[in-house]
Amino acid sequence: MSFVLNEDEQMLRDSARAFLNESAPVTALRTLRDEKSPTGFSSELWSSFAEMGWSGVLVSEDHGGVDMGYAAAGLVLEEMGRTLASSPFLSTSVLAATAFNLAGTDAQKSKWLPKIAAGETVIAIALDERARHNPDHIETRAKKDGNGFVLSGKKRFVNEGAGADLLIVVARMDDDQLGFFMVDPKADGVSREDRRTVDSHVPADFSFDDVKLDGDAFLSGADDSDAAYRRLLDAGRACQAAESLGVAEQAFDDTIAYISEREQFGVPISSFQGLQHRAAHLLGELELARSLVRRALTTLDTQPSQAPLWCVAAKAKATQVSRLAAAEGIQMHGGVGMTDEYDIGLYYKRAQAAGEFLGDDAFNAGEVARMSGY
Amino acid sequence: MSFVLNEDEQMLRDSARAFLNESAPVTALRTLRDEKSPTGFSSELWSSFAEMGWSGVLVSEDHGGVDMGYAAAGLVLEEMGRTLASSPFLSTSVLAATAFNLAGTDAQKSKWLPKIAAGETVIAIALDERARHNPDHIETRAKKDGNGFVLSGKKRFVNEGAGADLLIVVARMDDDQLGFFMVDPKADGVSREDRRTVDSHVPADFSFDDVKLDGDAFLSGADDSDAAYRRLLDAGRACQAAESLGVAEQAFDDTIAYISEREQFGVPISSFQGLQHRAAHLLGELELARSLVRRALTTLDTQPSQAPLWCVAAKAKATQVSRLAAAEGIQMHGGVGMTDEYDIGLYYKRAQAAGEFLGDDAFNAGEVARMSGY
Amino acid sequence: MSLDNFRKETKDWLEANCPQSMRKPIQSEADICWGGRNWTFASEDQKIWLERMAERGWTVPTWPKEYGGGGLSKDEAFVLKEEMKAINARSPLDSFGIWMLGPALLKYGTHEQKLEFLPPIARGEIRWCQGYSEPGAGSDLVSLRTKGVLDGDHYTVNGQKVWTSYADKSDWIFALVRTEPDAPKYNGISFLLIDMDQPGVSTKPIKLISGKSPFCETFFDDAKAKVKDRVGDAGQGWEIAKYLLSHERAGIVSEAAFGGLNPVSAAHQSGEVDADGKMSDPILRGDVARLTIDGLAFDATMRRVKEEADHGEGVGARASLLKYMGTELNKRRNELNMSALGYDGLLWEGEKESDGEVARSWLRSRANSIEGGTSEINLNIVAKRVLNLPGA
Amino acid sequence: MSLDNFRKETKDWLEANCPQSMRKPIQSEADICWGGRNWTFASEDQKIWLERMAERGWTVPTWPKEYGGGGLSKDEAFVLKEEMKAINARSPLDSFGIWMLGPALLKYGTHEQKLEFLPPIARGEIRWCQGYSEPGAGSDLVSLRTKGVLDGDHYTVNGQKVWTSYADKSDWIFALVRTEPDAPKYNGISFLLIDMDQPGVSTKPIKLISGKSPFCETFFDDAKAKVKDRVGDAGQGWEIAKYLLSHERAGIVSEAAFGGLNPVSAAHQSGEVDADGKMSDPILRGDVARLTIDGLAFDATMRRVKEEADHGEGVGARASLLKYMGTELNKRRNELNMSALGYDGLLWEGEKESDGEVARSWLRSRANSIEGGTSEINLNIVAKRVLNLPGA
Repeated sequence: MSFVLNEDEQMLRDSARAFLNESAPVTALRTLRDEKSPTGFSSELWSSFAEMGWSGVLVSEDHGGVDMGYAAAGLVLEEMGRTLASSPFLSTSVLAATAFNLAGTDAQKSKWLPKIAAGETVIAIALDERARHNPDHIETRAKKDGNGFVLSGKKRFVNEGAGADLLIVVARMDDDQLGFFMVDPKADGVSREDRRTVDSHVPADFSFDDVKLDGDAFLSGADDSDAAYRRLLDAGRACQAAESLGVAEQAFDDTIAYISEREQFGVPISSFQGLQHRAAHLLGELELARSLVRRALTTLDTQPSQAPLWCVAAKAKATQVSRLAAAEGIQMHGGVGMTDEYDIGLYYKRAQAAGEFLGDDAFNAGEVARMSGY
Repeated sequence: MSFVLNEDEQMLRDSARAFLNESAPVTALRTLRDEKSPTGFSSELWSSFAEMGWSGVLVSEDHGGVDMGYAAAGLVLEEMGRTLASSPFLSTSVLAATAFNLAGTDAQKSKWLPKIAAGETVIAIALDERARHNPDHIETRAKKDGNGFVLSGKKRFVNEGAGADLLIVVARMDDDQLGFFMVDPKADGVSREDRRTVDSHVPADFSFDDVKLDGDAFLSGADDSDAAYRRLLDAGRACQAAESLGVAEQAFDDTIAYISEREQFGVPISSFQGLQHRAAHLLGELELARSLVRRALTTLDTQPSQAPLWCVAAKAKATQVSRLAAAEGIQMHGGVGMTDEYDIGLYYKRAQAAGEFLGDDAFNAGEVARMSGY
Repeated sequence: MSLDNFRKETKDWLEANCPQSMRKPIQSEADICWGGRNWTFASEDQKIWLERMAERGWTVPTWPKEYGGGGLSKDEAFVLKEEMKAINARSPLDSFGIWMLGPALLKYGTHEQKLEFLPPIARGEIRWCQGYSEPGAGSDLVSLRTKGVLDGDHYTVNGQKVWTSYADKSDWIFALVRTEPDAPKYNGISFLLIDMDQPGVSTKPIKLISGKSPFCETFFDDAKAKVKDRVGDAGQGWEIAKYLLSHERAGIVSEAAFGGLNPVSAAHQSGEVDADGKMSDPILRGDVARLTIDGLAFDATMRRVKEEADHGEGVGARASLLKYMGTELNKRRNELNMSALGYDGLLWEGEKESDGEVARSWLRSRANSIEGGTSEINLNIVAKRVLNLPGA
Repeated sequence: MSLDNFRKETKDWLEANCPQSMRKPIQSEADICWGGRNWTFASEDQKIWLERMAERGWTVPTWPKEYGGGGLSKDEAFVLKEEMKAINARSPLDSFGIWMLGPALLKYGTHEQKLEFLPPIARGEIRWCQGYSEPGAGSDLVSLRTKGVLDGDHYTVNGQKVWTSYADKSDWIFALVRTEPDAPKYNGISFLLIDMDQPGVSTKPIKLISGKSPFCETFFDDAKAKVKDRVGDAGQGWEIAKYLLSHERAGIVSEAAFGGLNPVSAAHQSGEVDADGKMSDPILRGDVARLTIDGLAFDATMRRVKEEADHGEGVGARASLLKYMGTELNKRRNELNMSALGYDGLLWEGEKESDGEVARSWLRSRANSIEGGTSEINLNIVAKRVLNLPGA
């Protein structure tokens, strides 16, 4: 485990930054928004993720991936956060790939992981059922029915839900264990309601009304499917934190650039000590978030048993810092920070939405206390 | 109820300020400390409180008091906070007087309230049994025994415990209701351990080992003695908050005076915007605390049924603001703020100790949530 | 007339004259009556209610009767407010003319100006907007560049204003214009009233992060302002603007601190409470408890300051402190609302009309600490004028 | 010798040479060995341990052997540290000579100065203190007034220093002295080594709010300092001081962030936990959880910065940021310790020797953000040198 990027990682980060600045700058999000994109992301961009080799970042080489691990996935997400790139990368290449890696049978892996690596599918993970993330509160049921299952329940704000080809639904089984189930969003009994959110993404609510599933819809390769579910959440938290970190970093950079330019009372406003101290403090907060995110990601790769605490801590910190950086950014921009013309408001919106997914700072601080035994 | 002081109140505040500046300035506390005063307060000063007419602030005129109410008591305490005056005023004139007023029989009132008003006695209230204030956790028992009671249990950090002539002990009775019991600290079975604290006060721990009490040791005049206990806590919180407010105000004033004088880089450090913004923010926090304290005190006087929420809110805010004001005060003083020569450190210490009594900001915030139904 | 009599008469009159549909809380922006030349009433009742109230001068109860007001005393106006509140009566007319230009004219205007401009404000016939800020001159009004050149009986005005509220829907604008180029910075600005119905004035809405466009850019291109429509002396504009800004600050604060969703209701809405109503997330609950305390404290402080003002202590620069504390509090409240709603708070567009309302309010709240003097400017003012700390 | 061999030999040597009583964690101030002319060893073992370590140069393992050091590589020194930690071996010698003067001499001293001064530091024979701050010149070292006048082979020094740690117990002082009165402010200061065993030097302890007196005022009254004992050139003192301050900052931070009581242990001590170990006060628990997160984050950041430094990225002005974040964190930790202890935390004097220790640590922590550059100064440095924002 290392805090310092190795050569491969540096190359990845540099190419991600260059590519996203070119192909998915903030104006791309504005276009998706203004054209009311039905999915909230661009299929074209998603295809190019595969060309860049990123879609298979967690897919083994046997299955056509590059198998670079979570630290690498986090680097891509951090750069996505910087340009507010909207893409099913987190849901498909991180969460779905993790689900298959942890719980898929060999046959399931062979079928789906190559598709993920090739960017040929968009997969959404249906987790939460309440307004706030609550991993214990799963009431969706997959009842055994002959060789298959019958699925019933509701899922809320499923990311990329509007554009998904496949859902992986977390459901409680007859023995009360949690399991992953593949569901065709167009199957009988599945209904979808799209949710256009403040950050111009389009998650969806799903209802499952006695949906019939084949036996091999169940990802049955995990010894302990509850544990696989927890691992999935941890990985998701660290990776979502990486995106939030990127949001925070760019919000901060934009703000420093703005206050360095903007003059008031005849001097750049960045020369006022009041703003300087707040900017310096923010930089400190960013450094803390950066260290935790990196630590969580590398621990997932190298000592997964030690990862949970780092993942919840990173998620809490990245949520708090990204919201703070964007809020301070608006304030330091002054009036223009409130206009749609400037990007800082878009960062504020994304920080809020990204922060909510898999638990905000309050939720994850509670997890830190619980895991630490107090 | 009024936020603006009436004429009597203004006179009281002005005379308290003048008297305490003269008779109990911060140097008086230093003397008590350096001479290791066994009680932590000066008996002489306590006598003069009676001469000033303050000891009977909550005692009816029938019993020799001036009956000015909690708002008036709070004004005295606020000024005490400003000079860090150490006196049994809160324990005797506020808490003990309140206990007698709420729960004393006519005979008990006639015997004790005049003594309180005359400053002839020091009474300590023995409440807490745990390290943090916890009003529900009372395990001290007063078992009925013939016409009297047998008292057993332990009390911790009883304010003015080292110098008290009489204890009023909160104990659980046979019906599990809480009651107030008068106990002679020198009685058989009572043992005392003095606790010299960071703020140079001397509270004491008490053990009661089958202490025999007469029947009239019980303050039996309350219809609902649990309710009387709650009322006592509320009154104590508002009044302790008033002292904390005074601590905050003087810590702030000292700090503003210091930074206005102290030069660095050729200008007064108060001209730096970084400090200016923090000072202005602190002033805002002080204003908030001031309003809550006044509101809690006047509500106790005029609409006691509405007081509990205001009392816990005031206690929480005054605790938080007094600690913040003193901590910021030390920082703005720089190196000299760390020396015993300057007073700001003494304010920091008192803010901590006063904040702990009857619950700190975290405890009282919890009470606010509970009372507000969430 | 005794106050009790006044209360009784007011109650009776309101009962007889306030249409039933005007006795319901404002549901949305559309229910607010702003008036003006191009105003379209949302309903016949809205029109009737405005006319009846304006006839008694009760759209501006404390203004003198000769200027279209009600001539009420402060106490009487308070009774009117209480009685309107008792039946949930809506405000018959909201306008920047009432809140801002009116007080300025009453203090600085000539009798003729008052007679000309105040009654149409009171009747909702002319809608006003405010032209202070300029691109590059937000908190720093002194550096403003819009120029007015004296030319006989009028000024020829050129320049650009920004953050003019509802300028695209307004009839006239009161604007700060540099008319004395040679005077020291603070003394070169005049306060001009400009009719916007002329070729030299144009507006362009600014789209905000909340998705709304309540503000405009306003352009003056050889616009004409009559000299007789200058309020106060040439060069007195800065003084008048400061007077008005303190009015604006008070307005923003009272809007900020009261009303609107709170995090406890939000938690109930989103179902994030236990069976006994306790907020499910204990750490969020702690944050909300601290907000409640500061909310109670701010409420009590506003009442205290009002009482002190009634006792003649004056608010003065403390208005800046209240504005700062109140707007920071409101931002915190909105943030905690969003957290208590969780995913539900993120909703932006959907089938229900109310979808996105909470998020819009949350985004809107960020402007509180920018408009009417930023938090930073207000902290500067408090440091200098309340604490008497030296200039940097 | 390979690192593995070195580890094995070190382990064996420590096993054979470290007295058993020196293998227990430091219990109190009295267990620290500072050395110096007047040092009284707390125990025979303390003396033996120092002598044995000094003989190998392992009191200063990375210093060159000719100056009394161990001549170890960075990696070897790290192994030594790990092996000492493995048996809980105490540091044989702590001193400002090791932490501060040594690094300065190694970088700026002449060969003769190194030969003269470094070995006695390594052997604990001479105890040094630091003379930077003056009354009226804390963060603003440039305005310092202690004067040194050149007089043949020595300077005559007059003035007063403050915050000299343990000056009353030290033998020599390294001090910043204005020797070039005509040079620009930053260029007029020299770095002088002064023997305190002379009539012209006197000290007076400063009593702190923690009740302790680790600092003194130090007075120079025609004190003599030899010219050959000036480190660097005349006027180079500011540069050397800055170099040392960054060493000091790193030291304060590592002390601040690690070790010591934490609020969870404090809650267990005071019994403020439920049966399952959960902190009883849910709101305090939330505050502690946020502290834990920032503690983990700070720990990770220190490791990251260290790794980056090993990769040649350098720490530079980021040391100021770490110092600021670390010391603020330590203050928060101490505050929460006090809250978790409740009344128990207030104890100041009592029968047990440890009474008052937590409160003293809490009070001591307030100095973290003042000494070695205040938080405000560090934020200024970060703003200017990391973020490149312009001077105010």
